[in-house]
Amino acid sequence: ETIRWARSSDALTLDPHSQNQGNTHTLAHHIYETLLERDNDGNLQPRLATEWALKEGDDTVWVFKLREGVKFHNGNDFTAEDVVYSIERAKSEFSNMRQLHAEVESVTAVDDYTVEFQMEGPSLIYPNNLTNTFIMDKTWSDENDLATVQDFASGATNHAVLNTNGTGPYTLESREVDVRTVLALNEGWWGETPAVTEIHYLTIADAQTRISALLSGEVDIVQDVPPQDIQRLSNTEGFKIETGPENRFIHFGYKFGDEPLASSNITDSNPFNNPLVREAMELVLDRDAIQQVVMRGQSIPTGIPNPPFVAGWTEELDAYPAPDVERARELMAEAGYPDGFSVTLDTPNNRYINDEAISTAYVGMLGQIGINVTLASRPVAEHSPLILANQSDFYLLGWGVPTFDSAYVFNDLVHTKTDELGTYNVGLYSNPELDEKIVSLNVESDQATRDATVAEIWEVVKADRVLLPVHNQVLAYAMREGVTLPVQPENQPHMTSVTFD
Amino acid sequence: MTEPVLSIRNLVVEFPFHDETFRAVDGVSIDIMPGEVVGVVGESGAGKSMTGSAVIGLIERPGHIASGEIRLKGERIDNLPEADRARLRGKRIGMVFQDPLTSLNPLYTVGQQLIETIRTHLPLSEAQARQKAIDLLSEAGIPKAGERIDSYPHQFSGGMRQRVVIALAIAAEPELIIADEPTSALDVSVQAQVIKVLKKLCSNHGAAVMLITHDMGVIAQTADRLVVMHHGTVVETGTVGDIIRRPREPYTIKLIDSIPTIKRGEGEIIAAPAANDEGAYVTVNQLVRDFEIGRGSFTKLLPGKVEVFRAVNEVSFTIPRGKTFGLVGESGSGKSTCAKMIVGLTRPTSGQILVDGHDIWAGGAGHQERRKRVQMIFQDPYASLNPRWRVRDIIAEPMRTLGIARNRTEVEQRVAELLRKVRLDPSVMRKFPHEFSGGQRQRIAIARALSSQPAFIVCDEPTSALDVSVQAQVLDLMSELQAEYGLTYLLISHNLAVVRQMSSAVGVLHNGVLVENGPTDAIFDNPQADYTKMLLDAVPDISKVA
Amino acid sequence: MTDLPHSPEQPVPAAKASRWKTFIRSDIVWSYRRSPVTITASIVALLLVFMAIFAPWIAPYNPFNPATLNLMDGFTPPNSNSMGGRYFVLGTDSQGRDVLSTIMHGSRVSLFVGAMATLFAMVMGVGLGLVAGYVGGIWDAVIMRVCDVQLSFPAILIALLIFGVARGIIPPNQQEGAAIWVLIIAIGLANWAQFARTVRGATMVERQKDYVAAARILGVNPFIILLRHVLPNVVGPVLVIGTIGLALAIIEEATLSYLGVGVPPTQPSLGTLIRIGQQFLFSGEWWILLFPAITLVLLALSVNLLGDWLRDALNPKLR
Amino acid sequence: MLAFIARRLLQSVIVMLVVAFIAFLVFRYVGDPLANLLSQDATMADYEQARERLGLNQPFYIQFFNFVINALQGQFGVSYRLQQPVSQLILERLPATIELAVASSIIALVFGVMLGIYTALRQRAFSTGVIMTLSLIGVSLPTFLIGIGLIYVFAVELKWLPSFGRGDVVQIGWWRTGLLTQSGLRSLILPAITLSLFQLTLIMRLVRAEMLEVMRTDYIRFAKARGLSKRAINFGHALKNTMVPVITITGLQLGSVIAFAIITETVFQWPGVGSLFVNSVAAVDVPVMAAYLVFVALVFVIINLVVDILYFIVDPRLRDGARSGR
Ligand SMILES: Nc1ncnc2c1ncn2[C@@H]1O[C@H](COP(=O)(O)OP(=O)(O)OP(=O)(O)O)[C@@H](O)[C@H]1O
Ligand SMILES: Nc1ncnc2c1ncn2[C@@H]1O[C@H](COP(=O)(O)OP(=O)(O)OP(=O)(O)O)[C@@H](O)[C@H]1O
Ligand SMILES: [Mg+2]
Ligand SMILES: [Mg+2]
Ligand code: NI
Repeated sequence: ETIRWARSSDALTLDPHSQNQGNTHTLAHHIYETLLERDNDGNLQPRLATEWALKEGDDTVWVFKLREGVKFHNGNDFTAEDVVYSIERAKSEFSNMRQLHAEVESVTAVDDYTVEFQMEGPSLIYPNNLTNTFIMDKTWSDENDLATVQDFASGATNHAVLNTNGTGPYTLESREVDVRTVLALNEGWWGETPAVTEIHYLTIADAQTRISALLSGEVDIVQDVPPQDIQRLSNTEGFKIETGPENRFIHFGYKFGDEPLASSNITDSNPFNNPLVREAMELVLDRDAIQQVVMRGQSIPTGIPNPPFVAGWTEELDAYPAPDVERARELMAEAGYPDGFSVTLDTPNNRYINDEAISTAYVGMLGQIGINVTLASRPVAEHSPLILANQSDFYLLGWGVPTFDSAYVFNDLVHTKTDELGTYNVGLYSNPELDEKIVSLNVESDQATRDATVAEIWEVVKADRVLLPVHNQVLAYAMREGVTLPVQPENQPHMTSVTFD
Repeated sequence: MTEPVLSIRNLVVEFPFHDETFRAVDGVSIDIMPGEVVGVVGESGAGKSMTGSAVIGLIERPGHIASGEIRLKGERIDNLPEADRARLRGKRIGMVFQDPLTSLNPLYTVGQQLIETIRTHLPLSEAQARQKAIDLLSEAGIPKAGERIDSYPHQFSGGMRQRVVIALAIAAEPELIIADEPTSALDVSVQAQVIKVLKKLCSNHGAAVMLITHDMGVIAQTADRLVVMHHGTVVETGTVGDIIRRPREPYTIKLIDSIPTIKRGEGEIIAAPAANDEGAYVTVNQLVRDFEIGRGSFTKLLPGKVEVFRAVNEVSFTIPRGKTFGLVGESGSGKSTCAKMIVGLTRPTSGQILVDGHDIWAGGAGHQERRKRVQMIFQDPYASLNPRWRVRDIIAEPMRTLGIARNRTEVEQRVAELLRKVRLDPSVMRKFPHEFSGGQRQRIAIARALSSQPAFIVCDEPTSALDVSVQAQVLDLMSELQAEYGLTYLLISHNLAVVRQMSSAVGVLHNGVLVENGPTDAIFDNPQADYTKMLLDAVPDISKVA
Repeated sequence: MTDLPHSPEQPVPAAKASRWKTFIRSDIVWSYRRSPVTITASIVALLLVFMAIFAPWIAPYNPFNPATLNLMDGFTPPNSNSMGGRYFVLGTDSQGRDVLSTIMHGSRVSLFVGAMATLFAMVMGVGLGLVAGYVGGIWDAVIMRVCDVQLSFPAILIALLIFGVARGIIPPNQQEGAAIWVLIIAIGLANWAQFARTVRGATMVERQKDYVAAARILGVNPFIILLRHVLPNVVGPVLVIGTIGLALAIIEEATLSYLGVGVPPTQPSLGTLIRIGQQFLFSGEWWILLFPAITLVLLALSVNLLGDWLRDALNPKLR
Repeated sequence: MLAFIARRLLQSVIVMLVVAFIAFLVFRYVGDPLANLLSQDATMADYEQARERLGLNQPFYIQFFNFVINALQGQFGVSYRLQQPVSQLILERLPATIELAVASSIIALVFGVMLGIYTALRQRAFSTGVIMTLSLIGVSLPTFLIGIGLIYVFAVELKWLPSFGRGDVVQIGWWRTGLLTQSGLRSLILPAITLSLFQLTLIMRLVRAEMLEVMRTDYIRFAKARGLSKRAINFGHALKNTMVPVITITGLQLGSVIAFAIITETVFQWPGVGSLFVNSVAAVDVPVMAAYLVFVALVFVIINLVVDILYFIVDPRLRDGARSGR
């Protein structure tokens, strides 16, 4: 059956290694395949690889057994050399997937269906990084001169941007960028024949138009459903909603250090640097109210900047204090800011679900303890450079954890900002002790020790309130009655999982 | 007794205003016999045009005929439904409006407009209509009508256009033609031709004509009978000769009296020479002015050949102190351009203007001198007064700008004094220009000109926007002031009678060239240049009737 | 009475006491009193303006003071009590703000932005139009070409771009304070050309008039001539474009808000309210969109109607 | 005439350069394209490197120079967001926008002129008042609200018309048209109406004002005095004379219809250059934005040229005017 599937923006490119971006991967997953994939509960599952393990006696080598009898859309056989070629391509200069394979020293084909990855050191969590690295056909790629990944800056595009040759369940029929992509069933796919035999993948940027299209029966499945429409849609005859947690949390961050804030009326000290202030700020953050009103129930409030899917998450960490404005006021007074202070909160307005509304709500809450917040709301294209340049005193940010491992969070958000690490440590939090532990995670070879270190780091992060988490996002897909598409925690649904009643 | 073509009885036209009604025509009765030309005269606003509009049924909203009746060949037409009235227009009543420039639709050729009109009224084929159109045009005096018929109105001169308008009005051979100021937008020379055409056409077609004008000269030449209107009523009717020779009503007397004549008469006022005559006060030397044409301002930046039109060509003359120099010539001959150069509004291309020995375009001191000594009075008194300013500020501006008087009370005193000079009550200084009549406005303009205590005033058509009666007053005032202050005037006018009355010397401009220049009497009585002769011949003269 | 001819306008006695009477009897007032639509429009406009100006004093709540907001009041339907027990005539929005109060404060922001932007456009357009019309030549050519360029881009696009530039120039922590001014300048810059064109045309007509020549003969400074002589005579059409421009500016502000570059969401304008409200079109909370939208339409409509009337009233030919 | 066109073309080049410059200047400030280009886990070093590759760290004038040189060759680079040559993207999207713009211009023109004439001729009728007031409501509502409202009523509630997109398209050469299929035509209705509403109001009011003005001229009075029929006067004489200003404004408006389409296209997900632009703004896709602005300027320039030529056709005075200058 044909499925008409709409979401807010299109895949950026069809070159599978050019962009490390959710929408792009989602489409690619239907055409290309990866060695491993993640099921709807976030667990790793075999795909083109059937087995994977550390090499006996050498914990710096990962061995992958490949699926046999798989063919590319053009009829070529899938073998180990394709994997070697693809991983090397993903590691090459213009690839955006490079970072994920930084620790791979070399990839070798042991035989036609076995591949060995030589890592730079012990790398326990490396298989997590393979879920979005797609395997291309070496022969086809060479024929079409695809050795270099598409480099947007050079002004040249390559054959792979609009043409595909994967092993996936669907083949590309036609593509009108930003408008419509049509995929047809790959009859020779190795997996179980899916119910969906044709996909019309549509881009509808405007949320209201997207919902209208569903309501008027012009599409079957809509991704990126605004929370406020969920209730209504699920109550509307003929439509239903599938919801599920996403592997992404939303948090506020603030500036650490003694330097006075640029946007504050307090010019001799940095109030955020005072733990009491941070505590007070957490005490006025009414996560449940935000969940109920702003998110319409479509979020999972959390006390830790780490989604439940990720290793290292615990229930205690996830707990958060009940709001207590009185106590917060006392803390403010204790901290020396009985009258509060003023500051600017930078928020994106087109990146996360209700991002601006969450910020607006928190501005109101902070007002109750005298923190007078000016809200600066910007499109993400402006918000992003601002926080990357550490120019924000106080900001909202969301963070997905594609590797499902805590280290991913630590590396970018907690580690002291350097060229390689702490890229999004906008508050410039710096704790050398933690830094050491974070770095050790990447080379630790013993799982138990590693888990213990992760737990230790989380203790400190929570105690220091390095970040002020609000909630984990909840994904919602809307569809017409008679179709079911389960939620995928990385928001990369597979049409192969669609069932019809 | 034959039946009159048009018979108007007790016509009343009203304009309802917010809370009162205004009677533009108040009980007018006129009869016009077949083949007769009846002139309707009267001051501006007397209700002449309104009477004409009422006859043809085109009174503009909210005006309407309040009472009275209009009969065409005995048949009552004023109460016909609009559709029936529309059928009369063009077919039985033709109309000629004052302005030929605006009466023709600029987007259609003359032929199209003629053929359209002809075919609306007469059952002719396209080709027949075209032939008739050509005939009409030649009859109206358009040479080579067959060739010109496909021209657009803008390709015709003003006089030709007016003839086209007349041709259009008579296209369907109407029984009655209403001509509302058919010549007042035209030059004297053209005016004479148009009148001739109109008259000829009437006699050929036997139509009755109602000729509306304020120009007694035109009436004298054309009309059989005369109707004098004033304030919406008819004050006097009779044959032209009768009324001109023996006007009975005071208003008519005044009207006739105030017509200047180019013949030297008893009432001639030549300004008394000023105390001492030191020769030339103003010297204009080889004045030239070129205009670039055919290029937009943007493309001026580009190199390329510039087409030049020479509007003023080596004009030279002098004016002695305290005298008036008259400059005459047809429209477009360069009179105003000369004036503008003399007062410093337009820079001459070459040549020199000396006022009291200072070259006014030399910059520096000359410039300063000019600002003090030279002033100008403009044609349209309303346009020359800033409508948003009070009279006091208007008159005071030169004093303030030139630093003659600065303090408030002093300024006010002077303004009051000037207003008294021009015979206005000083209390009017708080009013705005629109609260005055045309004559009063021109007095204010004169007061403003005097305010900078000039010695030399350039008057560009100072009275042509005014009624004959007012014209006389303004001219009187100018003469008195000249006598009082020893002013020197440059008087520009196309009205030869005015020039004759006012100036001691005259220059005749033709196509930018000064074709003749000398004492007034010499030129008027004994013109040398052909152009001057033609100009003088063309002037209609009421004394011919008398 | 025969000594002087009578101009169409009968001289009016200059008695001071009658000035009010003169005004009342003037054409403008007369045409106003004759037009029920205009009377209604002006009453509506006045009410809205009054509401906007006095919003801080008459609005039931202060939606701009975050400290008084309770998120739990959110989504209260009109004419009912919230979960927190407070009563809201027109309901509350997603942040628990009273819709009536946000509308009042929002109109205040919208009117302020609209009025200031129009003023800005007016000053700039009139200034440049005067110069272009009076000086002519190369200045005229340049200014008019700039006008063409600007008219070729829709106001929204221009405002969008200017907004972007301002964002880049102003340091981030001052941006919010400046946002409203940036918006004003952006909309103003997007609309000046209309004024410039009109004024240029009118100036070219006025420039030819003899009263300007009279001033030039005196050697009055051209700047003074422009300011004191020409300007007062070209303001008529400017006022008309101004009223219509005001309505346009208000709508432009709304559209910019829709595109996400409007005023800060904590101090929403009518446009921002509509942008926020339209998210709830399908979710049943119609009042969040409807009331601000009605207000915007009423405001724009009444101002437009007034502008229309003014245009006709000032144009004697159309009477 | 030729000289005239040459002159206009020269002006146009200047206009285009200015636009390109402004466009370019503006882009330095609309945000950082890298925010969308690089993945979440890119390092600061990656950012530096990407900046260098994009040439974003070069001095402004060099960037502009390169831009102009490339633009002259029709090269606008590759879209950051969609990774395709911009010229190709724009060409692909152009037919959609043009069809939408033309359809709505036709609606605006036909109804605008008709209603304008009607309201001018029935100056005092009650229906005129209603039309005039209704037309004001048209401009008092922001376009996006009208669009959403139409979708809600006609697509969601009544299910008469599609809510988004272009429907089925047919490829004719490089032109992809929606005008030849039923679904394509049905899809066109709502966006075209939305887009035309503003222009319609404007044209209607303009025609009305011009008509009223023209109806008072002497030549109309004289035409009446000549006894011409009402129809000949209203449609032959009056309407033709209103055409010059109407053409000017309509021409300008046609340009802005294309540009205004950005909002309509966004609301209706119309796959034209407007929605391409809006999506590009959000993603700071500088090459697309620059190309779009230059494109709009080009459209404007062409329209202006056509308008000027139309003048010549409509108004005989101008035909000679160019020669005599007076
Ligand atoms: N449309 C109008 N509305 C109001 N009053 C008008 C209108 N047209 C003319 N009038 C008035 O009607 C009166 C008669 O006007 P009419 O045009 O008949 O004068 P006229 O004798 O033709 O004068 P002129 O010699 O200046 O043409 C004048 O007082 C004039 O002000
Ligand atoms: N600014 C200008 N640019 C181009 N040509 C001009 C300009 N001013 C005047 N002319 C031309 O110069 C010639 C002389 O004009 P001028 O105004 O001096 O005539 P005039 O004798 O005053 O005529 P009238 O009696 O109609 O006022 C005319 O052909 C006119 O078209
Ligand atoms: Mg008259
Ligand atoms: Mg002149
Ligand atoms: Ni009198």
